[in-house]
Amino acid sequence: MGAGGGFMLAESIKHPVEHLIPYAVPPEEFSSGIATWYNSICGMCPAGCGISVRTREGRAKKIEGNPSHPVNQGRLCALGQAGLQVLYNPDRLTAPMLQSGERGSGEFVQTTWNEGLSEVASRLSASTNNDGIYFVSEGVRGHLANLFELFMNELGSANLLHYDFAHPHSLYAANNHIFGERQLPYYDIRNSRYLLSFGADYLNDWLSPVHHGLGFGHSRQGNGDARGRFVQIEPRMSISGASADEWIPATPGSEGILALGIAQQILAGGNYQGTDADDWNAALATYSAAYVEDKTGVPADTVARIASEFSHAEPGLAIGGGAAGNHTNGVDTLVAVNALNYLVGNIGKPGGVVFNPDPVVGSSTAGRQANFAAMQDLAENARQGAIEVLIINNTNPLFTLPPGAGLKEALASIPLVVSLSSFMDETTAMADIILPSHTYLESWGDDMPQPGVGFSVGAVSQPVVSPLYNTRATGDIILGLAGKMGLGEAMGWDSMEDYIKDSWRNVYERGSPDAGGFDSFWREVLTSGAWGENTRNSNSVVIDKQVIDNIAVAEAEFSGNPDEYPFVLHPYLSTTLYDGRGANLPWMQELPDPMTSIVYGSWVELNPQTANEMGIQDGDLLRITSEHGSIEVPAVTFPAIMPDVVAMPIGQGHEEFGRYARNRGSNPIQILAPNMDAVSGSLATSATRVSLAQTGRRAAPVKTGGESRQLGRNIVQSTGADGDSAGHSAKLNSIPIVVDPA
Amino acid sequence: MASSALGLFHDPDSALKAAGDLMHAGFARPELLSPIPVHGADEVLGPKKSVIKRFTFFGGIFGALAGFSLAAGTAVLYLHPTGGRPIITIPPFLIITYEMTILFGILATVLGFFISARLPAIRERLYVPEVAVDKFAVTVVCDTQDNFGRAEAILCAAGAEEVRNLNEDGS
Amino acid sequence: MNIMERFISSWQKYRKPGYYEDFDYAWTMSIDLDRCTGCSACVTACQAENNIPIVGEKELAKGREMHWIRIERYWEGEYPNAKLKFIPMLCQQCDAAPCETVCPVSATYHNQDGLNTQVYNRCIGTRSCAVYCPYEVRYFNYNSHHWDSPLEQQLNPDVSVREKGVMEKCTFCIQRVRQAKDHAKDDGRRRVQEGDIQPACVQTCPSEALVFGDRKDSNSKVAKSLADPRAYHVLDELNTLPSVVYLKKVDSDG
Amino acid sequence: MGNEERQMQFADVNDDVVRSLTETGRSYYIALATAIFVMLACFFFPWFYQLYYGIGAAGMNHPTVWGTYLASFVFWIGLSHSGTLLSCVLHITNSEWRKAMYRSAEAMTLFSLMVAATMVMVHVGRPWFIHWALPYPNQMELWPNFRSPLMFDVMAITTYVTGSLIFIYMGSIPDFAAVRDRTTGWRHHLYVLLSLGWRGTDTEWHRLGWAYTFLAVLIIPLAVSVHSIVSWDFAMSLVPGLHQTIFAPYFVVGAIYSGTAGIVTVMYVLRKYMNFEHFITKLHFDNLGKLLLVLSLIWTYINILELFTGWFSGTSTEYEQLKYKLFGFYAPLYWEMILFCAVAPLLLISKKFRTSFVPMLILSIAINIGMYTERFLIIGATLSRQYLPNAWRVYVPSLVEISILVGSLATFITLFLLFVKIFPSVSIYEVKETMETPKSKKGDTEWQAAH
Repeated sequence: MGAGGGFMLAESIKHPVEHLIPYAVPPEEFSSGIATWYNSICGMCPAGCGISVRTREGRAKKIEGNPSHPVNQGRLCALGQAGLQVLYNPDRLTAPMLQSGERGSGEFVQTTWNEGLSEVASRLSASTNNDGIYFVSEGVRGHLANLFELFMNELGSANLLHYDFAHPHSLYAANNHIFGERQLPYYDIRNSRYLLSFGADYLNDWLSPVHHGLGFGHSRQGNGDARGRFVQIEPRMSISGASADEWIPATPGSEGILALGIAQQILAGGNYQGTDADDWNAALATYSAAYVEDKTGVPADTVARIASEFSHAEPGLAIGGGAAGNHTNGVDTLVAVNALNYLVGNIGKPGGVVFNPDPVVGSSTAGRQANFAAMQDLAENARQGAIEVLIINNTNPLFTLPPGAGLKEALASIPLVVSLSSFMDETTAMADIILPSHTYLESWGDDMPQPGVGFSVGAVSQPVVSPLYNTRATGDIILGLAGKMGLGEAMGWDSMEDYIKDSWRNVYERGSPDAGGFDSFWREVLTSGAWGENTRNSNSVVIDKQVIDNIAVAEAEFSGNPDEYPFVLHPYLSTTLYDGRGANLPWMQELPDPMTSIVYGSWVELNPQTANEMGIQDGDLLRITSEHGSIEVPAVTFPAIMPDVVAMPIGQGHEEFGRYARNRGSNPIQILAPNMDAVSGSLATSATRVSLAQTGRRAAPVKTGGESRQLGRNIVQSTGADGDSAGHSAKLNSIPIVVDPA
Repeated sequence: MASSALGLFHDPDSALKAAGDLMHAGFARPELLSPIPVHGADEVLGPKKSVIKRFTFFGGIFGALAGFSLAAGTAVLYLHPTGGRPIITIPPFLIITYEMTILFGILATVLGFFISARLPAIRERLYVPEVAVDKFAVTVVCDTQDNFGRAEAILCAAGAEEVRNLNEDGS
Repeated sequence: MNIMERFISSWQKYRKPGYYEDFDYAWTMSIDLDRCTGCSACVTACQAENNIPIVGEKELAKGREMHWIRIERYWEGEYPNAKLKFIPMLCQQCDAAPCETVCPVSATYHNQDGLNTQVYNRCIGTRSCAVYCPYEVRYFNYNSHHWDSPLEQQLNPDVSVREKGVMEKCTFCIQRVRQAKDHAKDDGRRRVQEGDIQPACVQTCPSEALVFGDRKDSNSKVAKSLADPRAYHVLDELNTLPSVVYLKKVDSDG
Repeated sequence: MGNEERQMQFADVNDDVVRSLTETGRSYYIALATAIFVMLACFFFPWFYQLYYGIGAAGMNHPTVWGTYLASFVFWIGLSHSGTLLSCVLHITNSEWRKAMYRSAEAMTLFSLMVAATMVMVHVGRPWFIHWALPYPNQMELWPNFRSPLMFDVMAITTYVTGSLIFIYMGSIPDFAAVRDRTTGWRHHLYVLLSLGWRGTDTEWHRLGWAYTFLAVLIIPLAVSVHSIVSWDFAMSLVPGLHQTIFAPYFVVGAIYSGTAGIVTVMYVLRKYMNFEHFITKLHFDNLGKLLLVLSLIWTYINILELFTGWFSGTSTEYEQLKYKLFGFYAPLYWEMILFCAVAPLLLISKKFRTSFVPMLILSIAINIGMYTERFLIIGATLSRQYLPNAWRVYVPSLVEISILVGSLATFITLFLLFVKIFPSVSIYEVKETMETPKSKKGDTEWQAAH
């Protein structure tokens, strides 16, 4: 007991407080104990939400949505909140480094910026063929994109690529094809009364989830007595599917056929009165309800009912994306979905599809977006020795490209690989020179969100804390290289801050000059965190007869023989880790997946019936094999997935990327077939068939949730349109449910 | 100082007889020392009134008051509203009252025992170790040598195995 | 006599069931299940605001999650009619809180705002409050948690970091409540107004499912939510008088 | 009470008891050293680790925040119940057979209470602040919350420890006096202090008799209240499976049940290893066996009631709780408990079984294993199945917990081993009372005839 007492004494004595204030001489912009808020832009996904960062004593404490930003209106998703852990991540790269061992050995020596930049500059200058210089960046917008253009122009290379795994290439292509719009339109979920979503997980990862969440909430319960209805069509229930009023499983890849079937029913029901009705009728003749039922597995009367409800809802809105757009017929599918919008006449109307104006800030990067075909070309060029220098900015193609692209092997043929990443990710580990960039919370930048909200919006991102390490903002690194190479003429800015500020003079000059001049305008933009202009895109839509005549959705093609590989693999972007970039954030690793409550791992979802037939229990370690490889993942039964589909979240399975991400779970991209959408050249991520086999081992994923049934306890209560709560004046569905006998 | 006569007996009945005889002979109340409680001592040496029950009773009453005051008083000293209950919550406080009643009842009983049995003994008292084993002793205070002789005679007559002359300090 | 009267008046005061005086405010959160999408933004917002530790995979496998607000999910039906319903679960700040009565050291009690507070410094870790809580929203520090440097630079200085052996739970962001009350006082206002306070979870909720306010203010959104025919309390039958009101999900298909 | 060859004499009692105190064999030292080693290695070492690491060293998790520590606490409190309580009941009902065994039974009470108190220290998250649960004036001007069932516990157990200690001490004063005269050295000084100058006068015996009876009368309701209050720690919660009116009597019966079984075990060991064959006989085992049988039947009855009311309620919470207990993860433990505590004790119907020492020992140990399981299930199987199914989670004790459980047993044994060398473990004077009182050598006493 004596020892115990002594121990307790030691326990109860607190360590002295070492630092009350982290700096002896505090910078002038903060006073101790008072929070300072900085408005900036979220850099966690391409949605471009505005953020307000709360700082205390020079440290970032909390990220909240910027209420003045029209995209997120003060709200923010989980990943955006976790941006703080990007900034304060213990695994950040802290200084420029040079490869000291074999490439990929992970041996680096620290160097100075001067040396690092000089080395890269000299190698760039020494390149024999200008087109041998490749720059692959994450998808950036605004003036950073301009700077990249400028830099590559000066170098005389056309090989500037923006590569994001989740970039909706097929959606761009489809919109371009049917509407002739190079920008994505604004989908006005807020004012729609009937949302028909073909595979688009609009509340989770599709385009601008926070904005969609706002629209969803408003459409549900913010519209007086009218309650919007949401229908989700997808082979595996996503978060959006769980939130929808109706979830309709359709055979993977058949979403477009279903869309055309609905379109056909709208026409057949006489609900489309346009002058081109006859063209449509002719084009869609084959998509009878029976044909659609056969191809999609959705009952004919459901197709008819949806068509009726959708065409009577004013306004109804159809969106498509996600897995539906990631088949070999992705563009056709999304064209078909857009046709539905056209047929119910919601184009350009509130609650419908609203076209966006061209970006005011920065330039369009539409032509620079690297799809799978482009990345394959890059690998091919590398193999042929056509690439002398590859600069990679904060994107991780080695993780997000299927091995079939051959990029990893191809890197061996590139003499110099430079990475500008903030983290040691898989791609950066293969670099020869690492020039680590600031995180977005330490950098200057600007952005015009895409898709926008129907009018011009821009925002400036500013550093909210002083840089933690010996890193530099991406723009400053590029300017530094330009300086070393003597490109000062064209790129004469001292810093990214100068460049941004300088460029925003053009924005200032668009409006009527106000009394305070540019400085007051600039301060205003920085303070509010957002800039807007009532520029709208009023293009009218006339769909070419040729487009209508050719409207058709081919059946999706899959890699693998159905007998040998009976399941379609449905990879989806993880709610918590997005495309894997969240995997090094402990908050995100610990955030339970909303559908399964799993943390810290990956899993494969399969229908309980299927699992039963195959004798698979929850937690059994399965071997998933495709024609292109195999991975081992624990099984999780999932009540809302088609029996012949297995789903897996993307995001885990990192080999590098810091302590929280490394060697955790599996990456389904590793077994994807290199199938492409025929039109857009984007990777058809959902076009791989797989087989499942028991390994005989168990590896139950860590879950935070227990029993997932209510057992009649009425914890989540609901009220229905009929039944016991009929007397309530609850905001019920305003859509008359009429089953059209046609 | 007064000396005492102590007779050692083999059995309780003889000892009791000796004690009774001594009383009859006009001696001060003899004391009976025994290894076990002797039944019938009251009848011979006169009934004893125990004050312990009063200690127990008043100890209990005090404990009850103290218990309720402790619970209610401390609740009022620092107000901590909990669970929507009133500050002075009767049923739980009654449990505290109950426990404190018993606690103080027990402590008062012990106190009563010590006081009424004149324990613990501060001075050495008349004692022979045999009474803790199997002997029964009767002691009586004798003022004079003469009285001692009388007492010795009575003790022997009752069947004492041995009679000793002891001083109060044990010698 | 005077003493007697004083005694009787205090006796009556302290014998008053409920609370001995009215609350200044009655903070209430309403959660519209028809809006909630299960996106979990509230969970991370809370983690960032309230210095909720990073527990680690090993501890999570033992079932020691710490998120003060969690998304519970319940499946209904089977394929193809399966439905998944989400319900955010956080401390209900019950007015008749079972957890408060059981704490032997008064480490949890009701404050003048009607909030169920947890005094970390006073907690001795009997964990009985967690047993008595029917909503399972009290979280125990099974060990002292560690932030890999420099993650600790993010910690909110307005909220303490809890050591091992201490119970913790949702506070309705009491630090924000305090700050709002101080600001109201500084500005010469008598009361905090609607919209002055938003707990981190409410602030970030993308679908505006979470609404926070004072139900004593009859014009507040939460007061209106309470009057909504869809309003209900989870485990109402236990009569814990929660301050979190849920609005029923509308199940338009029956 | 006699051995067959020779009639026991008063002096033999003194001799035997003094020998049990002073003559110590090697086996005793080996046993003591082993017990102390196990106590240090299995109790204190893991406990210190737990103090360093936090309660996370145990296997408890989010809904199941209570675990084996609290189960052990209830178990030890329960084990304490037969000693003093049974002794008191038998004292005021004048049961002769109590006298040879009550001292060690009371010691069992005292030591199991001590071990129970250490289990509280092990259980709480910050034991270095445990004194905050005691009502004492302090600078913070903060007092404990007397509305809490846990505070009832603090008060009840404090009273109970005090009462039991006083009760065992009061009963031992004459025996301290007896051994005082026969010992030397430090022991003598100790017993001089402890015996308070007891002489065995008629007044002293009279006062002791009264005081002892009052104490017995006070301690019976106290003991009942203690285990009722322990049950309220659970029953005052809203947890389905715990929030039950039957809990207080259930716990009291269970406590007496396991305590009585504990006495049987201790009796066996004392009889066998302390050479108390003269004092602890078949009669004791027979009587304790009958008591055990009755208790096991009441216990079984309450268990059936619990199942029946749970099933009859038909609510999901109760029903799932029941299903989980009977067929869930812990079902093997449940059926083990039924086998040990409800089925096996039916053997006690046979007198032959009751008077056989080794079978009684085995049964008594089995009953206590079953009763420990009961306490574990009350906590583990209910807390892991509460109102919100999404928060359900299974709890499995960690190695640290199991080690501390074993170590607490060793602590108990250590205390008991020290006790038998310091306290006369059989009541000398009360055993003598049960023996034939020496008769007058003269035959019928003339004196009595004269009066």
